[in-house]
Amino acid sequence: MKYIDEFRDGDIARKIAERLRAEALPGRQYSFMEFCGGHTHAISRYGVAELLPPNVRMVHGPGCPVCVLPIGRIDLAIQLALERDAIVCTYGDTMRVPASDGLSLVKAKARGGDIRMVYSAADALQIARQNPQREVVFFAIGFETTTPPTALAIRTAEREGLANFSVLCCHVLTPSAITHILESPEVRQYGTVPLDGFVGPAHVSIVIGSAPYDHFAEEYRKPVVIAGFEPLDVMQAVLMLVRQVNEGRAEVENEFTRAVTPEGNLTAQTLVSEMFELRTSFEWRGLGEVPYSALKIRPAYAAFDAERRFELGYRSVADNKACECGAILRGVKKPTDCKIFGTVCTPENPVGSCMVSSEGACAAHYSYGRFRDIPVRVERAAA
Amino acid sequence: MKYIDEFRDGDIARKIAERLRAEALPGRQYSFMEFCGGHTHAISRYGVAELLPPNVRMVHGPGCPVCVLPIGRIDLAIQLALERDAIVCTYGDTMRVPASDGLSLVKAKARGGDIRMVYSAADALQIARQNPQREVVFFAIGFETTTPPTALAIRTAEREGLANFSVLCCHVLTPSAITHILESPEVRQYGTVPLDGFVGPAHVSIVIGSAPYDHFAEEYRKPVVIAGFEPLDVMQAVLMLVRQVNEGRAEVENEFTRAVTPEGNLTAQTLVSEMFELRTSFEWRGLGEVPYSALKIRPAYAAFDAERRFELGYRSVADNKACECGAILRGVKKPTDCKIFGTVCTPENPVGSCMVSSEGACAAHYSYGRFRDIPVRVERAAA
Amino acid sequence: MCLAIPTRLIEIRPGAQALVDLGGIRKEISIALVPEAAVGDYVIVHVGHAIGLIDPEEAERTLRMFGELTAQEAS
Amino acid sequence: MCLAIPTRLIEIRPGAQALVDLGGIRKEISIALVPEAAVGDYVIVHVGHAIGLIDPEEAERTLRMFGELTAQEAS
Amino acid sequence: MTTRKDYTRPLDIKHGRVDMGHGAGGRAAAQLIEEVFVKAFDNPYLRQGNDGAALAIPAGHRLVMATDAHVVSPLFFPGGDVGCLSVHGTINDVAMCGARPLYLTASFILEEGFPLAELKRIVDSMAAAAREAGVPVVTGDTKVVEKGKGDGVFISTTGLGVVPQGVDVGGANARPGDVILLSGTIGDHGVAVLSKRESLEFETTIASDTAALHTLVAAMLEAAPGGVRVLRDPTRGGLATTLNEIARQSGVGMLLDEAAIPVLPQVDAACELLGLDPLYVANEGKLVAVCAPEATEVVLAAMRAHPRGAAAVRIGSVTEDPHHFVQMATRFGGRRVVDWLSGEQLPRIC
Amino acid sequence: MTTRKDYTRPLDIKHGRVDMGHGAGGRAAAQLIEEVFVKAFDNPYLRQGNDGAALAIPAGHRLVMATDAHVVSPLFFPGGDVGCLSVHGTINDVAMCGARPLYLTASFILEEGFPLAELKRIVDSMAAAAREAGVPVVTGDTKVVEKGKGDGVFISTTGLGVVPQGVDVGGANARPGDVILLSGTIGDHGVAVLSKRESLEFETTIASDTAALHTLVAAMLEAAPGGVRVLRDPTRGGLATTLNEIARQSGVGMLLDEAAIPVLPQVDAACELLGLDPLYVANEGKLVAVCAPEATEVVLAAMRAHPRGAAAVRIGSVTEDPHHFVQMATRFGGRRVVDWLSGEQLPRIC
Ligand code: SF4
Ligand code: SF4
Ligand SMILES: [Mg+2]
Ligand SMILES: [Mg+2]
Ligand SMILES: [Mg+2]
Ligand SMILES: [Mg+2]
Ligand SMILES: [Mg+2]
Ligand SMILES: [Mg+2]
Ligand SMILES: [Mg+2]
Ligand SMILES: [Mg+2]
Ligand SMILES: [Mg+2]
Ligand SMILES: [Mg+2]
Repeated sequence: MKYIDEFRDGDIARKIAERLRAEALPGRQYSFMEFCGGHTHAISRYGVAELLPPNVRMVHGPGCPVCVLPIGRIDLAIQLALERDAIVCTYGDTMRVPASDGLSLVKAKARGGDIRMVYSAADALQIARQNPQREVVFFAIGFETTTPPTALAIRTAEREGLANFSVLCCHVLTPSAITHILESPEVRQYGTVPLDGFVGPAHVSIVIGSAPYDHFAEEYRKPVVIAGFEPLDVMQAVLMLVRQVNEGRAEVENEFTRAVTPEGNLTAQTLVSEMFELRTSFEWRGLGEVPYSALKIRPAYAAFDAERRFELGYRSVADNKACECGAILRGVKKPTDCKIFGTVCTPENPVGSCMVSSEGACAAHYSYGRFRDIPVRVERAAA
Repeated sequence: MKYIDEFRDGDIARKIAERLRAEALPGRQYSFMEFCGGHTHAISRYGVAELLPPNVRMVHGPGCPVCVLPIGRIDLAIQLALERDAIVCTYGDTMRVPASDGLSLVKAKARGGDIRMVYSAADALQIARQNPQREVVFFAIGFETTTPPTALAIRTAEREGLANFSVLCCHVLTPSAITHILESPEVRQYGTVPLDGFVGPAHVSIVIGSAPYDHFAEEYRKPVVIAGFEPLDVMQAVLMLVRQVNEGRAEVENEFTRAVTPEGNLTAQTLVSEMFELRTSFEWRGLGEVPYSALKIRPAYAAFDAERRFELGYRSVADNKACECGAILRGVKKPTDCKIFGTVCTPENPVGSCMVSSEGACAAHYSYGRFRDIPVRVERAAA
Repeated sequence: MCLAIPTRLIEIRPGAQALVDLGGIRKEISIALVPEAAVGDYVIVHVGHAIGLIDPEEAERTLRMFGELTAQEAS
Repeated sequence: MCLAIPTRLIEIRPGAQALVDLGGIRKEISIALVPEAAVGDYVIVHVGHAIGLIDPEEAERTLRMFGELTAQEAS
Repeated sequence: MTTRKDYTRPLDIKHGRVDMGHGAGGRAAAQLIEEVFVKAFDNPYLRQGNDGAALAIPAGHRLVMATDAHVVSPLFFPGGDVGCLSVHGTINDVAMCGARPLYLTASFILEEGFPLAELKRIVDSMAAAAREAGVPVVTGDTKVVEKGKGDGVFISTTGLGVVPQGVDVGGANARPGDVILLSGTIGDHGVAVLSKRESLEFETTIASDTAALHTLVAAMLEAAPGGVRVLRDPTRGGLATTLNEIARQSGVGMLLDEAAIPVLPQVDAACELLGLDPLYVANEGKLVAVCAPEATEVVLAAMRAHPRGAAAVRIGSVTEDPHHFVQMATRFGGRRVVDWLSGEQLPRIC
Repeated sequence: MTTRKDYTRPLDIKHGRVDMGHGAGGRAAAQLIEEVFVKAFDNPYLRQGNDGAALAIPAGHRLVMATDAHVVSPLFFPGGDVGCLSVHGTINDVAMCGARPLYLTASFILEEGFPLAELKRIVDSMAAAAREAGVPVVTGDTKVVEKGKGDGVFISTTGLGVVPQGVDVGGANARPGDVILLSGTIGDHGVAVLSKRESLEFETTIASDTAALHTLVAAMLEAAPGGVRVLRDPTRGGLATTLNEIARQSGVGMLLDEAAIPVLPQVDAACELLGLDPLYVANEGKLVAVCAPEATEVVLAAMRAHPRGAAAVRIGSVTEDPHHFVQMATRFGGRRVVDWLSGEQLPRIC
């Protein structure tokens, strides 16, 4: 697969690893946050961590749209399916995210909710066309990457006059999340989270471009390297970050120039700003209320806004007490710092959202990295 | 079971049989039509024919509501289910009646029609209450026995304001069918069907009383004996008919006095005439258009009339060419006179309606009486 | 046609409903069409509705009549 | 997050749809968000929509850069 | 060092429901199998945990295999449930071949959303039935289908049994002059199930006769090893259809005596009310035997000495009839054909 | 005198559909069985027409039984359909116990309204698969469920096989140092099925690998009778889950070499597109074998000499690991856990 396989080459990986070992200063600790779950996933699945020098530590960020979805939002989707008899269409990733009352979309479906997994927002439109007598709600999650297809679906619905289609909009914004982390007391004041730089988003940046990150480099004096989601991209970005740190620079660099330009995809941006406007505040799982961090549907398209159409009232629901997702999403804790990691909380029975998506820090560590550190003894099973 | 078992006593049957043999004049042939399928069924299931003298012949009449249901009426019910997306509720008996295009309600159900078997008209109401967003149509068939419960359902729906319930009314009237047979050329002119008298309806008469039959006895000089549906009732009625014939009488006698009065069930009659009015004409399978032989819903209850509600247009459909149901229902032919009886037409694959209900002349003969006359050789099956 | 069965009325219930018994089987039916029916009566049930009542004396008489020598003797 | 894959655009279809190829797998996707895409381009597909294009020269350059001795040498 | 399983939270049997993950073959499936199935059926074969079970079989026997899918609705009915039914049904089919049932396999198709508590109740009932019959469930399978593509639970069971030397039982063995025996009342199962069908509901004390008949069969075969020609359990289609099947297979006719066929009064009444004929109503704990005339008395005695055959009777005999008609002398004094079931047994109004 | 069957009109296979009567056990059921099932599977066992089949078994073997329900959607997919799948799947489960499969039973749950033409196509495909494998379907059962309570057709099959003397294959037999072999590419079946799923649809030339593996197994066992310790077909849950099962059963760990695991480019691409991992995608014609180290070469040679094992490779080895982790050296140069499948394999966006 062109533009994929070349970026997974183990021989080149070893070369970059050598460089990293040569350039990372022995006396120094490097801590970089990979903002995106895509990077987290690549690091875990390809075993990138094994190839990094011991003094380079990767900190997982909040860049997994499933992980940051708060319980209250899933509850709304479940409510639409179970109480309002709507067909709720959603991406497969959200199906197992824990909601209130021990539910999740998977479990709500098992209880009779008409919840359908779609591959694309366009599929949800199609379902609405095929079921004119039913309300069809697209449960839209995702960062800037995923927002344009949702905008397109709304535009299409509007042009076709599809009267039974609406969107439960949960689209969130990357830069506000990064700001939130940089503004957090752990990073700013106590320095409990020493962050030497960011691996910046890949596919988000295709849409928004690299310009929005300039601000972080300037304001917070943190190096940023925008990187693709292939493992060589990640390693190269780490090398570039090490170099910036070593040289005392704090710039926005772009490792992913094959897809990311400074200005991004203007067609997509225009479409998104036609359909959506900023929310003054939005709850993120782990981060709490984050100002100007999400989008809502503009009043002109209110007919397609499930929140207005069904007069939904948002209710914030606290996460499980034991769950450390919040701290993990802010980079303050590691999965293994959670007391219930791998025991009560497993991918099979996720307690927190970080255990759901394979891009979640906990799920990635459980599924791919557990052999390194868990003192579990697996009993010889009966069957 | 009180009032049932006593009327199925084989010892008494033998006594009546003896009387019959004693009283039936050896030189004379007696032909009696049992109007009702209930009698046909009793005769076949209990083996009553075996106990009658050879010169007493029973002719099956058109008194099976399933058998007389024309193809066009089933087509309407199927159309409601398959094209109008209605829930069609119906008595189990109608499920296999052949319709156009090789369909039947069973087959329409297999093709996705939401067709539900009910035990009572009240069940159809309940389904309507439970499915407010769907149209629910009760496919109402039957003679005067079955009409009052339908009338009650309409009255209840009206009082409850059930907006999604309607009735496809196919209720037919016994006396008009009897008149039609007596007026038929075979009976009146050619004498090809020598009818010496009638075994009159049992349960129909509970509702309409015995008085409506007086007319036949007087006008057509035919003895009538109203009889219950138990086998002893039938035998006793035959005995009473033989006696009338022997004595040259043509009266209405009532063997079923334990349930039938001259005036019938006035509560039921009042209710029926409140909801229904006469149709000027109605198609019967086998008999063709019979004037004033069926009921329709009064304009005051038009909202509950599926024919009006869905603007249904009736289309008469000819029976299968080979099928002799018409002649059989008029008493002109016997099942075995039909060329496809027991071969192409079986209860499994009924071609005509007489092969559907176990009260149909063909089905009764196939299922119970076939051993007497079919030169079938059954091949040793492979499995 | 018109399958209908004599059953014993054992309980009258609200809404013109009643519980009937047939050989140990009990079922709720409507007696809206026979408002005169009382507990102990045998009602004739068709498609979940009582459509008439059994007259016990007439039933007796009919049974006695069966097969008697002549029509005259039966009366 | 945001699973997205570079695929080769092999056919443009009505309604801003296009057929793409990835290692022999073909799928119809939307190119409404990249109206500039042409047959032969590698478009980056996310949830059934192309959201961007691959710049082949930049891809080349990046591959060359990997692991080179210093940041300087890569440019 | 603590030792613990790699999943720690046990299934929430009380409130949980089957979801698609339970059928995906991963850890959730393994957990369901372990905590519900293996726990209930517990036996060394199942504990092998392989793709199939390795089994021991006594030497010098012929083998018999039988299989049935069980799809009853409702799943729970007076006297039983789909679980014990699926054990009895297949044990009986094995036994009707004259075999001693030794092992069962069970394959489950669960509908997404099915309550785990009901599943457990069904599996426990199966396990109890298997234990009581002495026939272990040695291997199994579980699939989950989406809500609306199943009906709670379907269970297909397969039985393996061995036929003792000298036994030759089969549907083609009936000969004119043979005697037809029935082990007890007919229609109990079908009426018990119908009594719980939505919209038909009626009150009855009738319970399903669901039961394993292999020990009854063993007693019969022991009493008259060569005298039992045909055995069959009159399940779907009822006694009437079963006898027609035998008549066709053996190329014979039959003549039944209606008065001899035992029907419980409540079954009779329910059939009267719904317009059904008990001859076509399903049984799950009764058998029909065709015996050599000379073996009749000893077989009947053996049946009556067994709890499952206490009410056994002779109901008719095999005749020579090129039409293979099953005929019946009615209690009323007439005669009629008793035909195959046609279509479904539906409540009628006429 | 003309001789004719007691039903004359044959089933309308072309336009007909399954209705409830076909499952009611009466004449319609008998006709369906005769004209569709018996006709296709035709063999002397089935023709016995009894409640079960009486079978012959070679003396001196242990028996193996395996059962599986087959509920694939869509029913027809590139390379196969639920019919042949239900034959291959169970033959393979029997074979994975080291047994030679001899007989199959089949139990069908049909949804009301299912076209008879599709049923016939499926049954014919089953029959062809059974014939090709030399394993007859000896008895069966058919039930019909109401529309909306099934999904076209579900097929549960049970297989019976015999284990030759001296063969001891089982999931608990893996020992540290053993070698893990894989018979060919992974993920073909799952990708072929996904490619036809509504709303995922993509074009591919990938076909399901569905195939019977018993002759491959026979060849392997013949090559190294005592050297094959574990055999398993990585179906639902994929290679990853199958290896975890074995690791748990045997109480060992494993170390795989990602670069050695063969995946077809199109399978790789489809997984990339949908966010799936080929390690978790189902196979229906592949096996995993754990072999004694000294038997590796001869077993591998035997596999490669067989058409179903031509691409057989060594993919890793068994380790001592109290955690029973299956680990993998990535092609990229790192290392990771290969865990059980968790939940369902769903297409992901992130
Ligand atoms: S292990 Fe589970 S509960 Fe703990 S932080 Fe991670 S997701 Fe939350
Ligand atoms: S046998 Fe069939 S086709 Fe012939 S008259 Fe009777 S119902 Fe009609
Ligand atoms: Mg069977
Ligand atoms: Mg059976
Ligand atoms: Mg049986
Ligand atoms: Mg299995
Ligand atoms: Mg259902
Ligand atoms: Mg299996
Ligand atoms: Mg299997
Ligand atoms: Mg297997
Ligand atoms: Mg069966
Ligand atoms: Mg369906």
